[in-house]
Amino acid sequence: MKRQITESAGVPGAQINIGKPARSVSEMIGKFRELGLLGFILLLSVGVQLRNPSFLTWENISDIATNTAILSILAVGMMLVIITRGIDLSIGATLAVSGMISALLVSHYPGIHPLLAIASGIGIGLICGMVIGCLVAWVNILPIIATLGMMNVYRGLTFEASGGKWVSAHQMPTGFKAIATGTLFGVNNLILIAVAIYIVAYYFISHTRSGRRIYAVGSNPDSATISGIRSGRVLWLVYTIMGGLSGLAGVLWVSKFASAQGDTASGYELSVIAACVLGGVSIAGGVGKISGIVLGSVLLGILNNALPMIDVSPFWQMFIQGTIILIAVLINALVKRGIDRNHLMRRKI
Amino acid sequence: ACGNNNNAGDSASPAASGDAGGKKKFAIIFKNTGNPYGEKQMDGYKNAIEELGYEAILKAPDQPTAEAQIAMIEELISQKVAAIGIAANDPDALQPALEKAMKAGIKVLSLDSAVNAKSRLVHVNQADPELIGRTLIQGVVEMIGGSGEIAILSATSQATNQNAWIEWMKKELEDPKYKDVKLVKVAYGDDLRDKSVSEAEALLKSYPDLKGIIAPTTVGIAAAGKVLTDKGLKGKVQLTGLGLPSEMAEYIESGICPWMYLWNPIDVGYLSGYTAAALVDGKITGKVGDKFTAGTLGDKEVIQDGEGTQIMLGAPFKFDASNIAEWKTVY
Amino acid sequence: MEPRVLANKKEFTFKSFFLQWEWLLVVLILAVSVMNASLSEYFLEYDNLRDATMGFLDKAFIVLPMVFIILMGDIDISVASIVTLSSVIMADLFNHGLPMGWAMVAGLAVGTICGWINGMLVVRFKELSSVIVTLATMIIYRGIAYILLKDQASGKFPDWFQYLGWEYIGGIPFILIAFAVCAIGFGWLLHKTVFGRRVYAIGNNATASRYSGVQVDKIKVLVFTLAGLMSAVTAMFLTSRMGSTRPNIASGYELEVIAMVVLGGISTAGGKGRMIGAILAVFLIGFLRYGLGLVNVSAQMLLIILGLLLILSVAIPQLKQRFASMRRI
Amino acid sequence: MADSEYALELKGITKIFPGIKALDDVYFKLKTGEIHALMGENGAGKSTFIKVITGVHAPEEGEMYLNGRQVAFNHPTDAQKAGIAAIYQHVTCYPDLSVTENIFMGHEKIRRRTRCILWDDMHKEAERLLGELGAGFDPRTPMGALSVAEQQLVEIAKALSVDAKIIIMDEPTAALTSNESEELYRIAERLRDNGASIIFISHRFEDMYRLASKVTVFRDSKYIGTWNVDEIANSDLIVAMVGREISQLFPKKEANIGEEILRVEGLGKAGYFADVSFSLRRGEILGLTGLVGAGRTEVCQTLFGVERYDKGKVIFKGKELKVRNPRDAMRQGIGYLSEDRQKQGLVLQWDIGRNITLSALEKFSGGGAIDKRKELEVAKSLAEKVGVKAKSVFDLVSSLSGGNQQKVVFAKLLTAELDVLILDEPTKGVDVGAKSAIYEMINELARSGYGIVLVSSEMPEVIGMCDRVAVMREGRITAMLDREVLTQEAILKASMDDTAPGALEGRRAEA
Ligand SMILES: Nc1ncnc2c1ncn2[C@@H]1O[C@H](COP(=O)(O)OP(=O)(O)OP(=O)(O)O)[C@@H](O)[C@H]1O
Ligand SMILES: Nc1ncnc2c1ncn2[C@@H]1O[C@H](COP(=O)(O)OP(=O)(O)OP(=O)(O)O)[C@@H](O)[C@H]1O
Ligand SMILES: [Mg+2]
Ligand SMILES: [Mg+2]
Repeated sequence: MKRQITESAGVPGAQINIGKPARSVSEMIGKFRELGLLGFILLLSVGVQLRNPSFLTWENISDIATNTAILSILAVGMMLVIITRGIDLSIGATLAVSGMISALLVSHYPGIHPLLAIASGIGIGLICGMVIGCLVAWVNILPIIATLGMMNVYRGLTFEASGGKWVSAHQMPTGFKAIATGTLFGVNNLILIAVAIYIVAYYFISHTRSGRRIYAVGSNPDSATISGIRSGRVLWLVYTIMGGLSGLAGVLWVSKFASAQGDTASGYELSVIAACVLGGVSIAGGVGKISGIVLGSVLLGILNNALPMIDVSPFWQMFIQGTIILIAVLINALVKRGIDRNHLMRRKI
Repeated sequence: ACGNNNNAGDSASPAASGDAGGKKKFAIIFKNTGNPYGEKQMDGYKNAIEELGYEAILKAPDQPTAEAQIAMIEELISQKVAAIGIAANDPDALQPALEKAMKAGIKVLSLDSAVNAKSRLVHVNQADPELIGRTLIQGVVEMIGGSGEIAILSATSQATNQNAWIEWMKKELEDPKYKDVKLVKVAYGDDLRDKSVSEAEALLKSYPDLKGIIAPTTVGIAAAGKVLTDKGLKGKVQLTGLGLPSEMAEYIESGICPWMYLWNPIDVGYLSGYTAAALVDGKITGKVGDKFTAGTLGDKEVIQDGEGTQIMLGAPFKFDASNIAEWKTVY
Repeated sequence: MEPRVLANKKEFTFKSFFLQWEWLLVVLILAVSVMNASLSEYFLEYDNLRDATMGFLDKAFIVLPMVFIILMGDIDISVASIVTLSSVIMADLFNHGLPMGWAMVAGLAVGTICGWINGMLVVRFKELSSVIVTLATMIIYRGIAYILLKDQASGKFPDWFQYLGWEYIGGIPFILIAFAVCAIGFGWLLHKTVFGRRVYAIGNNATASRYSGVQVDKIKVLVFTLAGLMSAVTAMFLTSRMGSTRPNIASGYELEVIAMVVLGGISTAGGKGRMIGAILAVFLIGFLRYGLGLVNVSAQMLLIILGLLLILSVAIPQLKQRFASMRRI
Repeated sequence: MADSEYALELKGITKIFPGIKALDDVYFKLKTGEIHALMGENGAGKSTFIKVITGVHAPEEGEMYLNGRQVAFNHPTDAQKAGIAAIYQHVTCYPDLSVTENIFMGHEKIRRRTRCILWDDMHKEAERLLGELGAGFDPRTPMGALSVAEQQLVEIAKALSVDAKIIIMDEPTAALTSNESEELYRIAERLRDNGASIIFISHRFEDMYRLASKVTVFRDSKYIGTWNVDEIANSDLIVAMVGREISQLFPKKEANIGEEILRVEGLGKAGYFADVSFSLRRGEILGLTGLVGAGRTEVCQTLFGVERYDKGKVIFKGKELKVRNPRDAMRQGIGYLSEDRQKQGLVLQWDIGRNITLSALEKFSGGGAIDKRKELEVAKSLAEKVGVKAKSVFDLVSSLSGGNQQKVVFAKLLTAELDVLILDEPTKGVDVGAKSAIYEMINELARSGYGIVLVSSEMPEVIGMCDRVAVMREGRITAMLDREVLTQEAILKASMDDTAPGALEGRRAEA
C-alpha cells in the first residue's frame, strides 16, 4: 500500500500517502475524548443514583440542566476566547455589572418589557467586552492581564452603580423574574436559551467565515495575518461575543435568583474555565468543540448537584472537584499523546 | 508592639485624642462592601456619632477577609482615630492588630460579629445567640405543626455567628417536647446565590419528607425562598430564619416564609456608636455593670459574655405579613 | 576570510538608560507619595510609613519567585492556596503538640512539596499549560486545607511567633528586613548567577536552551519549588500577623502577586524584565493602597483605580511601540 | 493606460524596518507567462520584497503596476483579489484545521445568501487540486498530521485554488528533495503554460537553471540587475550576488584521520529508525544523507540526548555512552548543531555574546556569580574566530543575517571541549558567501582533530566535503560509500532504492 500515487506522480511514496484506515483509528481516539467524558458522566450518575435514588428523577435532571444553563452559555464564549489563545477573567464582573444595571432598570421602570431588560443586559455586556477586545486586539495587552485589570474595574463599577445596595425580589416585576422561571413546552426558558445559543454558536463556528477565522487565528496567528485575516478584528469579535454572553448571563442570573448583588458571581470565571478545560478546549489555542464544553459544563453541574445529594462532607467538596479536574486534564493530555503518536505512525507508513 | 497584655485599653491613656481636625474621629469597619445589611449598620453608627458631634469614618473591604480588615485597622491607627468598631470577618485573626490599636490608645469594640475577648473592650451584640437559636426552632416547629423533618441552610461552614446559633438550635432540640422533630442536615450555601440554591434543591430531593428549613443567613434564606417559590412548595415546606426584609418581602407576602426574624441593623450601628463614644469619653470602661445612655435606645448596661463583656441590643424583631410592607423599603 | 575585530564596549546612551521601565515606576512611586502626602497629613510620618510596609509585605515574598516563573513564560495561580495549606498544616501540627519551631519547619516543607508537585506536573505534562495545572492544584491544595481544619480556626501560638509579623529590630520591622534579605538574594540569583541567566534563556527560547545543555525541566521544577517555599514563608508571616489561621486565608493573593509582577515590567512574551521592577511595583501598589486607605477611599474606588493602573502600566509600553511603528508605516 | 506587456512592475520600492533598510530603491518587472527567478544572499530582502507585493508590508516609497495600472495593496486580501498568490518561505499552516480549510482560508466558498460555508464543494475542490498535484491524502485530514513535504504541497494547492495570475514561490524547494523538487518544476511549468506568471525565489542555482528564463539579483537590499538566464555565466551571477568572486567553494582538505572515536551499533528507535551502525574517527568528516524525513535528524538528536534510543549501543572513546540530555552529551564531548537555528540554536532576543556563552556558563562562574569580564573576553574571541560580521558582541542576534547567525551557532559549539561535532544541515538557508566560510570552518575543525558528522541534503556539499557518506532511507542506513565511489548516482540509488530491506516491517511490529 506504499505506492499508490507514485507511479503517476513520480513522488516517492514514503511521505505522501493515503491514511484512511489509520485516520479512522485516530479519529476514534479523538472521539474517545468526548466519549470518555460522557462515559465518566454516566458512571458518576449511576454511582450517585445508587446512593440517592432521587438523583435520576426527571425533576432533578431538569434542575441540573437549569443550573448548568448559565455556566454553559458562558462556556461557549470562553471557548471562543480560549481558541484564540486567550483567557477572560472578567466574565464574573461583567456578568455582575450587566445584571445589576438591568435589575436597577427594571426596578425603576417596572413596566419595561422583559426582552428589553435582556437587551439592556446584553448591551452592557457587549460594551464591557468591546473594551477588553480593544485592549487585547489593538493595544496588544496579554488577555490575562487585560481581563484581570478590567475585572477589578467592572467589579468596582457594580458596587458604584448599586451604591452598596442589593436589588431584591420584591423590586423586580413578575415578568422579569419569569425570564428564568418560565417554561415553553414544559422546558425551562434557561435551558431553551442555552440550547439556542449552542445551535447558533455551532453554526457560527463551523459554517461561517468569521467562525472559522477564530480557529485560524488561534491555530497559527502568523499565517492568519499572511492569509489576509485581520486577527485584530477576530480577537475583538471574540471578546465582544464573550461580553455579550456574559451580559445575557447576567440578566438570566439576576432573574433566576431574583436578587442582584455587588458580588454576584465573583470567582465564577474559574468554574467556566474549568468547564472548558474539562470539555477539551486546549489552552494552546485552535481546538475546541461545542459538544465538548457542553459535556464539561454538565459534568461540573452534576458535581455541584450530586455532592450535596450524596452527603459528601462540605469540607471534602472542594478537594473532590479539584481532583476530578486534574485527573480529567491529565487523562486528556495522555489521550492527546496517543493521538499524536498515532499521527506519527501514520506518517511512517 | 505585641504580647498578650490585656489591660492595653487603659482609659486614661491620652495618646488618642483623635482631634486632629478639631473633631474626634470614630471609625467603623464592616465585613465587606456592597452589603445592604452592613451599609445600614454603618449608617446607624454614623447617625450616632454625628448626633454626638464627632466625625465618623466608614470602611469596608471589597472581600470579606480578615487580611483586608487588618490593613484597614493599620490605616486607622495611622489616622489616630479615637475608636474603632468592627464587625469581624474572623474572631481571632484580628487580635494582634486590634491589640496594637488598643496599645495606641484607641478604644476598640466589636459589633454584629464578635472578636475574641482579648481583642476588644466590649462587644455590641445584636441579639442573644441562645435566644436566636431557640426562637428559630420554636418558630419552625410551630410552622410545621410540631412534628417532621427539618434542615438548616447556613452560610459558610466557618461562620462564627451561624455556628453559635446552630449550636443553640441543637440544644433546644434536645428538649423532649421535640421528639417528633428531626434535624436531618446542616447544609452550607457559602452565602453564594448559586450554591445556596443547589444546596436547597438537594435538601428537597434528598429528604422528600422535609417539612421545614431554617436559614439563619440573608443569602441562604432568600435563595431557599426562591427555590420553594419556583417549585411550588408553598405550604408543604416551611421556611424561616434570619433575613433582610427587603430581600424577603416577596416571600413573606406570598406566604412561602410565614415569618422570620432580624434585628434592626441601623440600631446595631447606632448602639455601637454610642458605646464607642461612651468608651472614649470615659463614661464606661467595658467592665460588667457599666451603664450609659444610648441616645434614642435608652439606658444600656454592660454584661458578661463568656470571658468578655457585651452590650445587648434586645430580642430579635419578628417580620411577618403584617409588618413587612413598612420595613421592606427601610433595609 | 579577513579576521574581524569586534568592539569591546556596549554602546551606552543616556536615553536608553532613562527610558527603562523601572524609572517610570520610581516616578510613579514619587508621584503617589506626593499625592498621598498632600491628601493626608499622616502619610509622611515615619512610624506610619514603617508600619504600612508591614501590612503589604507578606505577599511580596511570593512576588520574588513569581518573577522567575513569569519570566519563563509560565504562571502559578496556586500560590495563595499553598500559603493557606502550609499555614493550616503548621497550625494543625502545633495544636497536635508539635513544638512551634518544628511546626514551622513542617509548614515550610509542605509549601516546598506543593511547589515541587506543581513543577513536576508542569514539566511532565508540557501540553497542559501551567495555568491549567496550577488552577487544578489551587483547588486541591485549598481543598486539603478545608479537609484538615474543617470549620475551625486554629491559633493560640506562642507569643514569640507573633514577632515575625509585628516586631521591630532596631526600629525597622522584622518583615521588612526579611524581605530585603530575600529580595537581594533573589535579585542576585536572577541577575548575577548562571541559574538566573538560564532562566532568562528558557523564557526567551526554551528549545534552544535545551539544545544548549540547559536542563530546562530541572530549572522549571526548581523555580516552582522555590515559589512553593516562598509561599510558605508568606504563610509564616501572614499567620503571625493574624495570630490564627483558617482554610480561607490569603484568597485572591495570586492575582495581586501576578499584577505586581506584571506592573514591574516583567514580560511573559520576551523573557524581559528585572527583579528591581517587581520590587518597586510591590511598594508602588502598597503605598498607593495605604495612602488611599488613609483618606478612606471606598473599596470599590480602590478596585477601579488598581485595575486601571494595571491596564495603563501594560498599555503604555504597547502604545509607545505602536506609535513608533505607525510612524514607520 | 493600455494593457502592458508586464504583468507586474515595481519601481523604486523602499521598505524600512526599525534600524534596517530591508529594501532600497528596488525595481522589478515580470512578464506575463514567464518564470522569473529572484536571487540574492540571505537578508538581501527577497522575502520582504514578496511581502510588499502581497500587501503584508506597506512600502515607504515606490509604485506598483499590475498590467500597467497602478495599484497599492494595503492588506493581503487586496493582493488576493488582484490574483496574486504566494507560497511563503516558512510554511504557514494551521495545524489544527483540515487540509481543505488550509487551502481555502481567506477565500472560502460560501453561499451568497446565507453566507454559509459550502463544505462539500470545498472538499471536492480540494480533492481535485491535490489530485492534480499528485498528492493522495484526504483533504479532511488535519494539517498537523502531514509531513513537511505534504504541507508544502498543500501550500501549492492553496496558491492554485485562487486561480492566480501571478504566483510567487519563496524558497519552495528548501524543504524538498530533488525528486519532489522535480515534481514542483513540472507543476510550475504547467502553470506557466496556462498563462500564469511566476516569481521563484531560491538559493539553489539548480532551480534557477531548470526553471527560470529571467533572473533578478538583489544584494544588501539593493537592486543589482536582471538577466536572461541563458545569457549570464554562473560565476558572473555569483559575483552579482556576493559582490566578489568565490574561487573555491569546496576547499581541499589534507586528510589526517586518526583513531576511532565514536561507534554506533544497531541503534534503533521505534517508529523512527532501526539498525543504524557506523563509526567515526578523529579528523574524519562522515556525511549522512538521504531524502528529507529519512530519519537523519532523529539519529543525530538521539546521539545528542534530545531523544532516547531503545535499541543498540553507542561506544564513545572506547566506552559505552549513556546520555539522558544534551547537557550530558556536551559534557562527554558530543556537540550538535541543529538544523533549525532560529528555534533550536539561538536565543534571538539576546546579543551575540550571551548566545555564545550560554552552553558553557559554568566556566565563567566564580562562587555562583558570572564573571562578566571573562565571559566577554571568550565570547569576543570566538566571535572573531568564526568571523561574525557585527559591530560588537552586544549586537542582537536577531539583527544578523542567516549566515552570520549560523556562525554564532558555530562559535557556541567551540566554547565546550568536544570531540565529536554533529552538524545538521549547517548550510541550510545560508547564502553562497557564508557557505564557503562555513565549509572552511568545518575543514579547519576536522584538521584540528574533531570527528564530524555532516548531515546534508545537498549532493555537491556531501560529495565535496565528506570522507565517507552514509545514506539513509526510511530510517535505515542503506549504503556506506567511500570517497572513491562517491557519486550522485550512487547516493540517489541508495536513498531511493526500493529493494533495500524495508525498515517499515520491523518498525510496525515494534509499534
Ligand atoms: N518584520 C521585520 N522586522 C524587522 N526586520 C525585518 C523584518 N523582516 C525582515 N527583516 C529584515 O530585513 C532584511 C531582509 O530580510 P528578508 O527576509 O527579506 O531577506 P531574504 O532575502 O528573504 O533572506 P533569506 O534568503 O534568508 O530568506 C533582513 O535583515 C531582516 O532581518
Ligand atoms: N516533531 C515531530 N513530530 C512528528 N514527526 C516528526 C517530528 N520530527 C520528525 N518527524 C518525522 O520523523 C521522520 C524523521 O525525521 P527527521 O527529521 O529525522 O528526518 P531527516 O532525514 O533529518 O530529514 P530532514 O532533512 O528534514 O532533517 C520524518 O518522517 C518526520 O516527518
Ligand atoms: Mg527569505
Ligand atoms: Mg533533518
